[in-house]
Amino acid sequence: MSGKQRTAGTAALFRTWGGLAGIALLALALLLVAPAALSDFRLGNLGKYCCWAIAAVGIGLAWGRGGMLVLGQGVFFGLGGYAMAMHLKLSAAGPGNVPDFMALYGDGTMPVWWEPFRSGAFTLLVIVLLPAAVAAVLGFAIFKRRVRGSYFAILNQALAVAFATLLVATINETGGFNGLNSFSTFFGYNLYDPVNKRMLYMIVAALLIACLVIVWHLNRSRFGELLVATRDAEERVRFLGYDPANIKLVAYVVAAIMASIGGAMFAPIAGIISPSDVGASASIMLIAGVALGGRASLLGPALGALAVGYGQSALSESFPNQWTYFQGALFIVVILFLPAGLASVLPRLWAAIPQRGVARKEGSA
Amino acid sequence: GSKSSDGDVESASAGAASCVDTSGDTIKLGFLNSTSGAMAISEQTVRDSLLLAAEEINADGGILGKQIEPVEEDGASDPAVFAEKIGKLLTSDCVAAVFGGWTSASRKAMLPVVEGANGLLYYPVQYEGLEASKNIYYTGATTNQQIIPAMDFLASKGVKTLFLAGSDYVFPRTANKIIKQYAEELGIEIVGEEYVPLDSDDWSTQVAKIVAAKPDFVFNTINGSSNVGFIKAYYEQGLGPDSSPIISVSIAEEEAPAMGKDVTGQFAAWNYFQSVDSPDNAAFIKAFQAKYGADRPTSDPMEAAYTSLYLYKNTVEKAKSFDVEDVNDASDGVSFDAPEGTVTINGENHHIAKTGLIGQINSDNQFDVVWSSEEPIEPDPFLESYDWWDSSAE
Amino acid sequence: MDAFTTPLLTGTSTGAILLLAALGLTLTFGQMGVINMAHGEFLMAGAYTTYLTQQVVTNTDVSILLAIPVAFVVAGLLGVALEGGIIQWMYKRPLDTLLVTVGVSMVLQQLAKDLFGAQGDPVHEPSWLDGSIDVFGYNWPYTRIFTIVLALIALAGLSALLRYTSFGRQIRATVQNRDLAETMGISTRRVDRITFFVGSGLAGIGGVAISLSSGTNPTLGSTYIIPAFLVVVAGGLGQLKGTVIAAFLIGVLTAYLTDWFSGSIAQVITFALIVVFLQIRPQGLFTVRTRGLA
Amino acid sequence: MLELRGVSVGYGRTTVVHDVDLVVSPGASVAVMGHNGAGKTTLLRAAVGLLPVKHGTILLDGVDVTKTRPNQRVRRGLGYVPQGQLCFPQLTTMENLQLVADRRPSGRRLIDDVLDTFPALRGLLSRRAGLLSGGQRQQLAIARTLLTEPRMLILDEPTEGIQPNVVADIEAVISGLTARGDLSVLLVEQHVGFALRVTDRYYVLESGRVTSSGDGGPDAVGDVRAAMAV
Amino acid sequence: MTTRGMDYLEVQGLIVDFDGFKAVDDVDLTLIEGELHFLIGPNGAGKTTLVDALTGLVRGGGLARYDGHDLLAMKSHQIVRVGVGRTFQTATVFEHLSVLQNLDIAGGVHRSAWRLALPRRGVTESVEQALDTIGLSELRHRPAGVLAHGQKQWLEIGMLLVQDAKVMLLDEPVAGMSAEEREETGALLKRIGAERTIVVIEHDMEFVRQFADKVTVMHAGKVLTSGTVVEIQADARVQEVYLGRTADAVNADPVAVAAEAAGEEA
Ligand SMILES: Nc1ncnc2c1ncn2[C@@H]1O[C@H](COP(=O)(O)OP(=O)(O)OP(=O)(O)O)[C@@H](O)[C@H]1O
Ligand SMILES: Nc1ncnc2c1ncn2[C@@H]1O[C@H](COP(=O)(O)OP(=O)(O)OP(=O)(O)O)[C@@H](O)[C@H]1O
Ligand SMILES: NC(N)=O
Ligand SMILES: [Mg+2]
Ligand SMILES: [Mg+2]
Repeated sequence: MSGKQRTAGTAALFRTWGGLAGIALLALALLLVAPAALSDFRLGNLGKYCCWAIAAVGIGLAWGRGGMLVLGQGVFFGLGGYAMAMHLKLSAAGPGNVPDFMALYGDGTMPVWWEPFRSGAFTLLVIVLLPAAVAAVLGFAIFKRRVRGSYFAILNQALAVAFATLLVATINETGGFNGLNSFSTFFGYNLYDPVNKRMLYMIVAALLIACLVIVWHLNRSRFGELLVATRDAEERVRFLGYDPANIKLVAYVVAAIMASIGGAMFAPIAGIISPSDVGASASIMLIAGVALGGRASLLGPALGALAVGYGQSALSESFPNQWTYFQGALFIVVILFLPAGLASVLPRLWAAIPQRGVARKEGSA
Repeated sequence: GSKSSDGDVESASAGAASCVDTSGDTIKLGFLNSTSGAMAISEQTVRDSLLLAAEEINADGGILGKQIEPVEEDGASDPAVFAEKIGKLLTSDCVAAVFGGWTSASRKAMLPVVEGANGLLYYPVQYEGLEASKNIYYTGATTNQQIIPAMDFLASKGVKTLFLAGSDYVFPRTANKIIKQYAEELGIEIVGEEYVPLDSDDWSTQVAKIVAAKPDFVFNTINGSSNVGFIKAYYEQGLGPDSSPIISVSIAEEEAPAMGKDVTGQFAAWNYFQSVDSPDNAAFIKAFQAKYGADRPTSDPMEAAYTSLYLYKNTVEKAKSFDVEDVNDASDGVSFDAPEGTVTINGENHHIAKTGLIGQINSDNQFDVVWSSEEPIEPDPFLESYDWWDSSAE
Repeated sequence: MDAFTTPLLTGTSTGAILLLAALGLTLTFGQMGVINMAHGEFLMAGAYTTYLTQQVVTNTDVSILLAIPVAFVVAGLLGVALEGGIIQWMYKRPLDTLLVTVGVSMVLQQLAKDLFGAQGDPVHEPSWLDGSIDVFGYNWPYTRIFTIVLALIALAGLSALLRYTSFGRQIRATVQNRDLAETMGISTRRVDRITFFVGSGLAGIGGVAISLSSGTNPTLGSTYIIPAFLVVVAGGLGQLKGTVIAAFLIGVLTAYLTDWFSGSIAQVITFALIVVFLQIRPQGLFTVRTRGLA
Repeated sequence: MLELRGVSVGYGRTTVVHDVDLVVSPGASVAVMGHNGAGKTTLLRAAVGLLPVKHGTILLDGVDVTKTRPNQRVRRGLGYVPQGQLCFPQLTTMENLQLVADRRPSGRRLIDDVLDTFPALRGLLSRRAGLLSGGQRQQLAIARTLLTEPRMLILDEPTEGIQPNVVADIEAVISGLTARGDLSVLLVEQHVGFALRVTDRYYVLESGRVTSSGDGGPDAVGDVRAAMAV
Repeated sequence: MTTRGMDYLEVQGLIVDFDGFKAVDDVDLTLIEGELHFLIGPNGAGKTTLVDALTGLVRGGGLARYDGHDLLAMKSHQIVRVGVGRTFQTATVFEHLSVLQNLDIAGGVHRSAWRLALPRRGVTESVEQALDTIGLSELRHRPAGVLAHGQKQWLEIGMLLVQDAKVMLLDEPVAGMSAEEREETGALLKRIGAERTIVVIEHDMEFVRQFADKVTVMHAGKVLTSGTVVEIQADARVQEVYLGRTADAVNADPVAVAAEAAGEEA
């Protein structure tokens, strides 16, 4: 029996520190190897995938661990992205000036709520606090009223659609369908300078690693266990003395903030944020990476998002006319055959080796 | 990172070194259109005519003796993807120029990238104007070559009341802003203005308002498949070319037969129709249909794309160089005997002079030209020569 | 006609289309719990079937009537294929069906593009749908009336199926506990297939109606899919009565909002109102309560 | 009637029931007993077809049904009352019954019959089954299975959660049916006394293996208690 | 200080009304610490519903007071936090968490919200003790979902132990257990019941006879009677609605009774 316990013990050990080791490996790859190995353009693309990966890490927490199919993360991605873009737009316009598109499409006056975004500090605050507040209000209402499962998913998706539609309809305020682009500097750094582009990449990669560490910690905390408990038997959690709504709310808010950070970095790296980056299909593509990598695993969502981002670029380069089929097939194959994502395949192969080791030890003891 | 004190973009872009390889006997050109997503409907046709033009030019000896090697990319109807892909084409594939884009959103997304990389983009679609970049050539109409001629046509028909119906995005909104100011100048009353999201089919409520307003004309700036819902509702509620005829700026030969209604008698404003009677157009149609099938119509954006590649060839050959600065220096006055007629590049704003045409749909879903601007209209993207225009008025 | 009645009338016909799009979902989603995002593409299949029928039977007076059963069968068979090929392995994880079917929807859209071309194909009304009658001084086009009648017929058929046949009970039993249903002698495989056939087939009929008002195009499905789901959600899962009311309410509401604001803002407000509504009634208009921790 | 030959069943890679041989001859009734987690439910689920067997064969009336789906086994005369008071919670009590009765020619009469057996259900016909009390649900579950007019009845702890006088009724029903000689029973039960009163053969399952078996009847109580105490 | 040993749960005039149907109808109960209190009654008598009302799962009218709290006005999780815990008639545990994790998170009521953000270090004593008490030490790393029916029921009791619930409402905790297991469970309840208020719902009269200090019989939503096991068994009304007139006969000569019943049937 003790052998079994030991196996379980090592497994637990592996789960804990293996996660951190994985994060360290990824950090090594993203922060040291990639900058050395990739061209400016490819590195920029990788940076963009990192933005999605940051959002994906949050989705892993909310969906994989918490069972909330957050199909509307584009909304939070967009809040962060547009907040940052507004700041960048105002920087490009210069002090006292109005962003170019307002003069073109509107009467050249700026809505008052744009004004504070001239401040970088205010913008950074908004990027964190606004999605947190929106998620808290929305989540509070939704979770307290016990809206969940498919209702939650569909509602989220509808929110993403409504958000994108709202953006499209408010041309003078948000640039409408075109979105916001033509930025020149990022907190004073020229965005066209390759050195600064690399710096931007390093920032986003570091943020991704930081988010992974946070989720790693949350997963192994008691909160992480409670979250899984809530996912599996929400009502039962009440009889442990917790309000499951609060537990879900925390995960939802964390996921929202991460999506927002991803969006905020997306704007300067991609050079644009527009409704099509935040709408229903963009939100679904965020989920796709998480599903591919493994929703409930630590690194799965991030790696999956990187892979989907890369796959999108690579496949559409090689098969510009057929790659939608690949995209569709990806969803079908992964969800149908690998519900726990690629993360479930690798450890299974991996686990086959150490387990034999333990068994032998047990025999000799 | 290196911090610039003034955030000057120009200085950085000027320094970007070109990686275009002109040493071989081929030259790479990027074709960037959406072959997936909602816009694939339209953009695929542009891709087709670009490939046709490349084939013809290659058969004719290429550009400066170099064979065109097209690098195709999918913009996926997503502005961010357009931004990424044009970056890839210019800095990774090192193409000499990129051809493509359709929606203004895609063009706006590509603009900073093409400027940053100091590359070239040839954009083939009519658009809302108010833009000029030294790195972009606009071979579709700007507003004074399509919207304003359409208004002139309406004025010539004695139209007194006009209803505006458009998709809810930048082009229709800006177009209508111009229309409203010019209408005031012309003494035409705007009796309604309605927008519907790009992907919406449901126009019934808005059309009811048209029925109520009984306008002399409807100015249609709806884009894409939303037109079908509009046209169906329009006819269902008893409207027709006899009561409140429509003038459209994005219904062309491809779209007209797809409406499911007999749209004979309705109007459209373009710079090219398949029905344009000229040897150059006959040759274009013949080549196009030989390559893609006799049932395939030609249309304005396709023609503008086809023309853009030839204009590029002519400019490069005049400059005797693929270098962006050389091309820009040589571009003024470069012309091409396009299917729509002879077009000439304006070196100042990088648009081209185009003839404004109004066509009326006949029973074959072709357009009979009923009005023409007589001569090519010089492009004026910022409407500087129109004193009724006040960009800051709402 | 005045500003008050017009939206009421146009909203009703919009509601009828929403109802047709949502009816099938009350079966596959409401009853079976499958979140079929490819349902929109089944609508599209119905629309293209109408187009193809008109190509074969050129007399539009006949072909449109012919198209209804044909579209039902075509979309139904697509549904059966989807169920047999994919969904049947996923009944234990209903939320995942959403993602799988997103993939299916992408493939079907691209397939439609490749088969029919990116440009939409036209569908022509029969001459007997040409024209309109006068209701409260408002021209009520025959096509709209046709749509409403079609929706009501489909509704009647479906509720008869659910209410007056034991099949309705079998569907519900199968969803609530597959193993138990199986041990009651119910062939759950057969029930699944038939349910999916009927649910998807209804989308085909919806496609016929949609093709009359907006033609065909490969992205047609994505326009309707989310509103259709919202109708079912707002109506109360699996509650036919609720779905009907929700469809017409949403249709009319959107029409008024469109009248007062703009199409885009109307869409935003409608979605927002549904979210708020679900705060008040989290299980939709009509609810079924169970006890304990279920 | 029902025969399990060398049946092993499990979940994923773990095997829970090992190499079990068990025969229920026509008209006979058999009890399976064992501790919590011994694998009784697992064995029954395999017999019904809800779990695939890893090895072995299952014969129903001499026909190999190892690979057939549960509903086909039910049509061949198998009836199963699962453990845990299972019902279709959103259907009313009546609908739960009709679900099965609908497909029988004399459905109406059958429903009347089982309602006579479980009179407590009469007052609950229009209540949703999900709202019933645990014992009410269990009665419904048994009633519903009886409607399939099984010739081979499999019951998993049928008295769990049922009030004493109804337990006596159930006992009477089972005994009555087996006494007619046209019904075989396979019963899993913790109440040894009850089990041995209604069956004529018993098996004891320990950790998924049959450790002893013998003839039923009240006299066997001691033997079974002893076998299970190991 | 004085309350220790005198803790009790007071229920007065409790009513649960489902659209006019009174599942619990004017019930008075006083549950005292240290007494193993059994709740019996026919299926559908309202026993589970009573517990549901006391734990915030359904809305009840009347009064239910424990340690100065009005339970009927509180939410489920708040009720747990004042020390009232329960198990479910169909065992519900967290299937994807291990036995250990199930027990550990059950101890959460006594942790501050901040400690939630920290990982679990080692196994707390109360969890270790509970594992031992419920005999699942060896299965501690098993996902709870794969436990057998009875094991889950023990796990639920273990969770209440870790929660250190002062009032335990157990809904048929020994259903489906074998005779020895019942006995073990009964002994366990006796042991932990010394300093707790425990209410057990049960149909197994043998078990009731063995362990009950006090029995309350419910029928049709009302309290039929209350007393010791002997008193209850002698009560004609209880025999009528619950035990059955033949209850004793069954125990005396089951075969004969069964045969008789079979005869009636045929
Ligand atoms: N879905 C499952 N996955 C993995 N293991 C399972 C599963 N269900 C049951 N088991 C395991 O199989 C064993 C036998 O379980 P089973 O339910 O058959 O026992 P049982 O004899 O019916 O017990 P009880 O008397 O409590 O009902 C137990 O150890 C249990 O942990
Ligand atoms: N939400 C509800 N709506 C309507 N009736 C209900 C509801 N919940 C319970 N009931 C009814 O209330 C009665 C009491 O049920 P309860 O579960 O309390 O009985 P019980 O005494 O626990 O029975 P058992 O011993 O069978 O578990 C039953 O008749 C049940 O059908
Ligand atoms: N440029 C346009 N038509 O969007
Ligand atoms: Mg069992
Ligand atoms: Mg109960």
